Amino acid sequence: MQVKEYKPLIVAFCCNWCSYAGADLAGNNRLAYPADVKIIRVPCSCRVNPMFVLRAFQRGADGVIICGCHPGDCHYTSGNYYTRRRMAALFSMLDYLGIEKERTRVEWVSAAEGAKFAATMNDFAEKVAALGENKRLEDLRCKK
Amino acid sequence: MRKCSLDSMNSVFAEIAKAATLYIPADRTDGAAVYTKWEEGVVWSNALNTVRSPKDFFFPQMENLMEFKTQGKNIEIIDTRSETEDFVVFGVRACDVKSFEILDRVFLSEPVDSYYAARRAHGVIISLACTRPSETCFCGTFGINPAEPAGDISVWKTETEVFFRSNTEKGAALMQKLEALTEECTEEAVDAQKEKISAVMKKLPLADLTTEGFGGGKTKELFDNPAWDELSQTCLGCGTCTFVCPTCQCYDIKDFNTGKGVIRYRCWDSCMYSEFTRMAHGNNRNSQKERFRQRFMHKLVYYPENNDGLFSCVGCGRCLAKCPISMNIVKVMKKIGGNNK
Amino acid sequence: MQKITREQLIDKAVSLLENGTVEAVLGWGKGEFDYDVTPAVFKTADELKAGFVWNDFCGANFSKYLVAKTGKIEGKILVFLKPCDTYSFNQLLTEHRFDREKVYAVGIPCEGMADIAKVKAVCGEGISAINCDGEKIAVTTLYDDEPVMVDAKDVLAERCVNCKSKKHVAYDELLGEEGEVVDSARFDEVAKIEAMTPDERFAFWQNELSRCIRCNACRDACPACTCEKCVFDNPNSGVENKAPANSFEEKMFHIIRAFHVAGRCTDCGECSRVCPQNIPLHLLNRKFIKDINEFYGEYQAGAEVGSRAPLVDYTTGDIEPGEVFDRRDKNA
Amino acid sequence: MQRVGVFVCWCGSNIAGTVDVQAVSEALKNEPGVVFSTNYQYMCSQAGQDIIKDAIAEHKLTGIVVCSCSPRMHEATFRKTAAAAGLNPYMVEIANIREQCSWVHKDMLTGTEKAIILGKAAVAKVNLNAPLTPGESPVTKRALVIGGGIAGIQTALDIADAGFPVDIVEKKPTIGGKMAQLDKTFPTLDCAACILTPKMVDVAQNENIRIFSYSEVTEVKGFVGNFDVTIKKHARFVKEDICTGCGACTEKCPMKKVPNEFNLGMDNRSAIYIPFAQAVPKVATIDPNYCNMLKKGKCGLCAKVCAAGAIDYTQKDEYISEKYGAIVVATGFNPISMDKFDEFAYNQSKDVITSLEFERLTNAAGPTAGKLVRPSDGKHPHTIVFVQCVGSRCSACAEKGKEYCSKICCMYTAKHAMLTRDKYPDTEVYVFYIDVRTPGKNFDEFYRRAVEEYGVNYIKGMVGKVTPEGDKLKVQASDLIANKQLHIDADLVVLAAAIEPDKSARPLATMLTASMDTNDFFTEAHPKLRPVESPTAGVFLSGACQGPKDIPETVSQAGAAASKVIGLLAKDKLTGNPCVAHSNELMCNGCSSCERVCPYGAISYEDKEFRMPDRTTKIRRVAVVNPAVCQGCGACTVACPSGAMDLKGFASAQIIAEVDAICK
Repeated sequence: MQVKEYKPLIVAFCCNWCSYAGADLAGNNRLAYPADVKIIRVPCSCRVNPMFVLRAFQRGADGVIICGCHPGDCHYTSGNYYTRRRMAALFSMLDYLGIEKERTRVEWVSAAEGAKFAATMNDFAEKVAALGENKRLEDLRCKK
Repeated sequence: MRKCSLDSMNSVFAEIAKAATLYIPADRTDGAAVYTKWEEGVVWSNALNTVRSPKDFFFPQMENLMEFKTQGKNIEIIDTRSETEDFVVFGVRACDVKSFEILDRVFLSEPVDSYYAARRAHGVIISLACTRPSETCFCGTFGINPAEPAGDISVWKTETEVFFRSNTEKGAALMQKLEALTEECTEEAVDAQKEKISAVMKKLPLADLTTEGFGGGKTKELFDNPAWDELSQTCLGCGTCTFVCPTCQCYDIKDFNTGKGVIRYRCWDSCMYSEFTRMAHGNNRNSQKERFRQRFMHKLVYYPENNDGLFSCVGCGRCLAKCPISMNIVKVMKKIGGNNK
Repeated sequence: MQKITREQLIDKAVSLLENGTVEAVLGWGKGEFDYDVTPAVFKTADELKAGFVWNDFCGANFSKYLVAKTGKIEGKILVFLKPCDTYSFNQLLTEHRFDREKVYAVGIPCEGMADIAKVKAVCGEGISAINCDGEKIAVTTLYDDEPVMVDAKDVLAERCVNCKSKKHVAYDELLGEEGEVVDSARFDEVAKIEAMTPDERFAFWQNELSRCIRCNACRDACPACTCEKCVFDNPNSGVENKAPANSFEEKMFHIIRAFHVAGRCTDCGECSRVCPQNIPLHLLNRKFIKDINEFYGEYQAGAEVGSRAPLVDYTTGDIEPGEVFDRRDKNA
Repeated sequence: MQRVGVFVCWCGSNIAGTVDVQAVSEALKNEPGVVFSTNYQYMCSQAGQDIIKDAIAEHKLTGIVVCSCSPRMHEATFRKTAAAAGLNPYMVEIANIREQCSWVHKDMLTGTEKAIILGKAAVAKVNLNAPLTPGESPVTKRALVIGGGIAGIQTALDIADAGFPVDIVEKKPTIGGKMAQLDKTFPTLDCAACILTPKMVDVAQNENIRIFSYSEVTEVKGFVGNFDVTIKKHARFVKEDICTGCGACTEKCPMKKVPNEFNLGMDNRSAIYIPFAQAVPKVATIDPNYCNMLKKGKCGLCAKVCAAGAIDYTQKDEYISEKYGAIVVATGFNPISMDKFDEFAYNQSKDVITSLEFERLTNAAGPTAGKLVRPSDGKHPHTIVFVQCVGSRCSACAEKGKEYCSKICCMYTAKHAMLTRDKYPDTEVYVFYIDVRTPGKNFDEFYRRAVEEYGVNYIKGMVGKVTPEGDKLKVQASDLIANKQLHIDADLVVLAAAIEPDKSARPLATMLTASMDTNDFFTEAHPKLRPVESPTAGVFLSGACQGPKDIPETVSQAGAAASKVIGLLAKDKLTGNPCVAHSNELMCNGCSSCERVCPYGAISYEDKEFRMPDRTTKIRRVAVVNPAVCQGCGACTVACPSGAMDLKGFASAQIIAEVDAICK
């Protein structure tokens, strides 16, 4: 059997106004982060439904990160505050079910924080890679 | 008829498990009995019956039918069936044994359901006579004798001994393997127990429940009975009754897109669900009353109409025990039909 | 073991029917066995006298029925509410799920309900009669000559063991004595699971949730789950299925189910009561309640009408999702 | 099924250097729905855009995916391109393969692989796109300004000058607000009345401005461009249009023992009154709490002396409904109550006063005609202690005061101290402060003058206790710099009380569905970029209702709010953002979860009749999103448990499709 190097698959939901712009800035400054990170643009982090997070894990993601404007800076004034509550509750529940807490993260990245974006993604990808493949919230049907 | 001591049953299980996968009722961590794959250490439950019925062995809740793979714009169809292995289900009560006959009439009549048929062909059923029926039992209503369970092999259990009688070729073949562990005895050995059970059967609270007023041809008479409103008024529309029922056989076929291909699978469906038999125009039974009525009309009228008068209920009592609101077929039968006179 | 009697409830219902206050009564209907109780609508005094029951097995929470039932009649419907039911009642009102004007709520005290499974664990199958008498329950079976005496306390339903309130938070009229909010130990079990290692927690829930047969009883009985169309029934939602296809779907169903009622769940315990597979579903809901209490301050859904559920609220200083675990590790 | 075209941009070597663009366009050819796929050097160039336009026409494309730079860069460009070719601009999706791929990955293989995946995600999304059209709504060309202080006045004047009708609603009988009560203004020391009252007159004379004084807003419905507002005009028992403001009634009125709120209760007025000489409108008002005629039916003197016959004891509150396109909130501030600050003996001694009371005491039109005397005995105070930050920056005692800095106190205290020393050089003046904050044009110079030229004693430290003893006020304080305790025998103590939003702001915010912070200051749509707009479209903020402000700052904000209003009213139609939430009423529970998280108040409910399967009808409460107000954040979509609420352009199904494509 061929041994394939394990590469984690990471889905990053980024809000259009801050974090997606932060990711663009990381690109402008050529700040590298693993290609395993794939970004999905949402208007605001509060658009991210827990169902999307679970869906990503089902389909084979090894980590899911949600990035939004810093609290207080939300383009829509309060969206990220809701994100913060929802995801705190959701992630705590996933942990309660024995799913590794390092697989999920919420990070606030502003449009000026290209470096933070890249650093966050490097760190997250590294932590997720250390855990190995997502086995606890996987759907084997999608892995064949 | 052959017998062995109750203590030697573990050896009997071990012997059966040598040639085929054996499932016996065993107590789960939550206290309920379930069919469990036998291996050393699995203890035969004393419970009257399992929470889920043994229909799962032949008609599982979920099964993949086939797969599609797309390559560019081409589609490849893959048959995912693997040869079914031989298996033995031990401890099936008379009511549940009867349920296989009801399922067979659906799945084995033309066009034969090959998935079901393969499992039936590979499965051996060892039934078990009841000793202590519950107040929720009403198998007698459907002419089932819990002291005379059918199946490939019938088993009776007493305080100290276990008796075996093979009924079919498959059963006889299996009994042959147990020759060394069992000894010959006469049929009379279990007579006393049978009598005792018949006496209990008469005392059961539902002993006088009859199927009078139901059966083929009763559709017009029963369909618009005003009692359906009252009976269904607090039904929650969950699928508990259908999923614990040994005779409910409805399923849905769905496609699951894995991203790499499509798995076509079937899974149980429940006529109590709002999405049941949903078609392009929507659902043809829109109210819970209609869905509720469908379930009981099917068991008590439509099925017998198409199957020589055979009712598709075996009186196992699972729905009586598990319905969240305690609404069930007994209440329906008592409210409408002959029992209400 | 109940302090209020069936006769008192019938008298109240009959008088309200007869003086025209209400048009129908939502109550517990007599079944085949003494423990067999079905929620039913009664319209006349005769129906009530013949079929109304009130005993230790009247666990069903009627609040949810008001969503459908209040739309069907012109006048008012009488509903009997145990203390825990009143929280669901308020929560549904907060969410505008029924018309308060169409309901006449009678609060009734509850001493805790019995769990027939626990009774059967003691007496076995074949119960022919159950008589509640003070702190004892006499169970007659087909197989024993003498009734088996069971301590009512020993067969108390799980949710009643951890009763959170004997106080009614909503009613038009109260029968019997008003109780107090109870300082229950209901979070102990959650804390016990939290204290496990992740591997143990995973194994625990894997085992519990693997039993799920997706009968939806937990959802359909839940007074917070009153969606016109549940996402799990909606083929367009992306999560719909009729069977728990595998361990992922088992988990997803229960996570989403609990998440959708998080902050709205009153912890009435119906989900666990109705689960045919004995999955301790309330431990998922309680986890959310415990977290919400710890993160955002004590909140009891349904305690008052119109309160803002914690997940549709925020403060600027809320805990960060990442800090949740730091805090937990610190406390451990 | 869509007919999707894929256009992969090289961006010169920016993309093509790390991504095999040919491989990407080839790979995406096989994706569902894709009927055309190509790549080109610069898609954003005219030639590149022509390729897209031609392909749309030739291949009858219904959707396009451009794999290029960030959508923040060229999404608008390609949307225009699509529109020019007759395709709905919202049928365009961008796969960001530059900033988020070629620029951050070095290896060609990795970059190409990722670019393909991002392209697949965009294709998956565009397959579910639907053409969107921005909604349009008309604009009522009239503005409402709530509050008639300097903020409201300036906003109204600026809007009116641009030619739009404006209504000012003021709850007091006159406009003018706090500024009318002030004596001099810092740092120039010109008199407040001299600069304010001409503006008040301008308001009164401006044909485009209507003043609803002695009135309140009681109901607000509608949305940006289309507000329906109900204004309650309190009965003043004087016919406004007839009263000449001659003042004869106020002189004859026998009930003269009414505390005069304009002078903060330091003197009395009559039951029928005109708040001050330059009031606008200058009409009398009968105070029903004190008027004997209204209370007991006996008197009627004012009616007898009124030559114009303006008195009408039977007048009732009047409700006026009006339509507005924009609403400006200018509800202003009040000093906080000193009741909780027992240590300063405010309630024990008449000679402990607030700074606003000090303003009245030094004002020529005030109760003492501008003579600075002690309220208790009318004597000249020789030692005055000013205490700053009373209730401001009170983070340790939040239940007593406010956590924030009230911003204006440092400057007006310097002004008071300076004026006192100027007029009464024999007076010893002490100012106790935590910090002196003077960030403003000529502010610090002003403060330095107070210290250096006028010899005001500034002492860093807090006053611990004020104890009335005889005719003196014993002030116990600490000097933090000298590190010693001070005991001063003062004649007058002046407290620079913190300011807070007017109490009417909170209920008003509810009516407007405008958000507020925990201090009840209105929140702005963006703290830096949209400081005069409320998050609720069509609602603007002017003055101290948004946060503590001095006059120059208030006036500039008022002008900014006015210009925003003018910009809005100048439009005939409002074009919305088409990516808005919408609710599927068949699935909606009417539970209000979405409404609670909506920052814009875009969601309302209506009772709708549904036909049930059994042919009966059922009335259900369902959510309705106002597309003109919704900004498309999506908070509601997650709050909605049934999934009835979805977001156009970022629909759940679209995001799920992207997730699936990425995780394939």
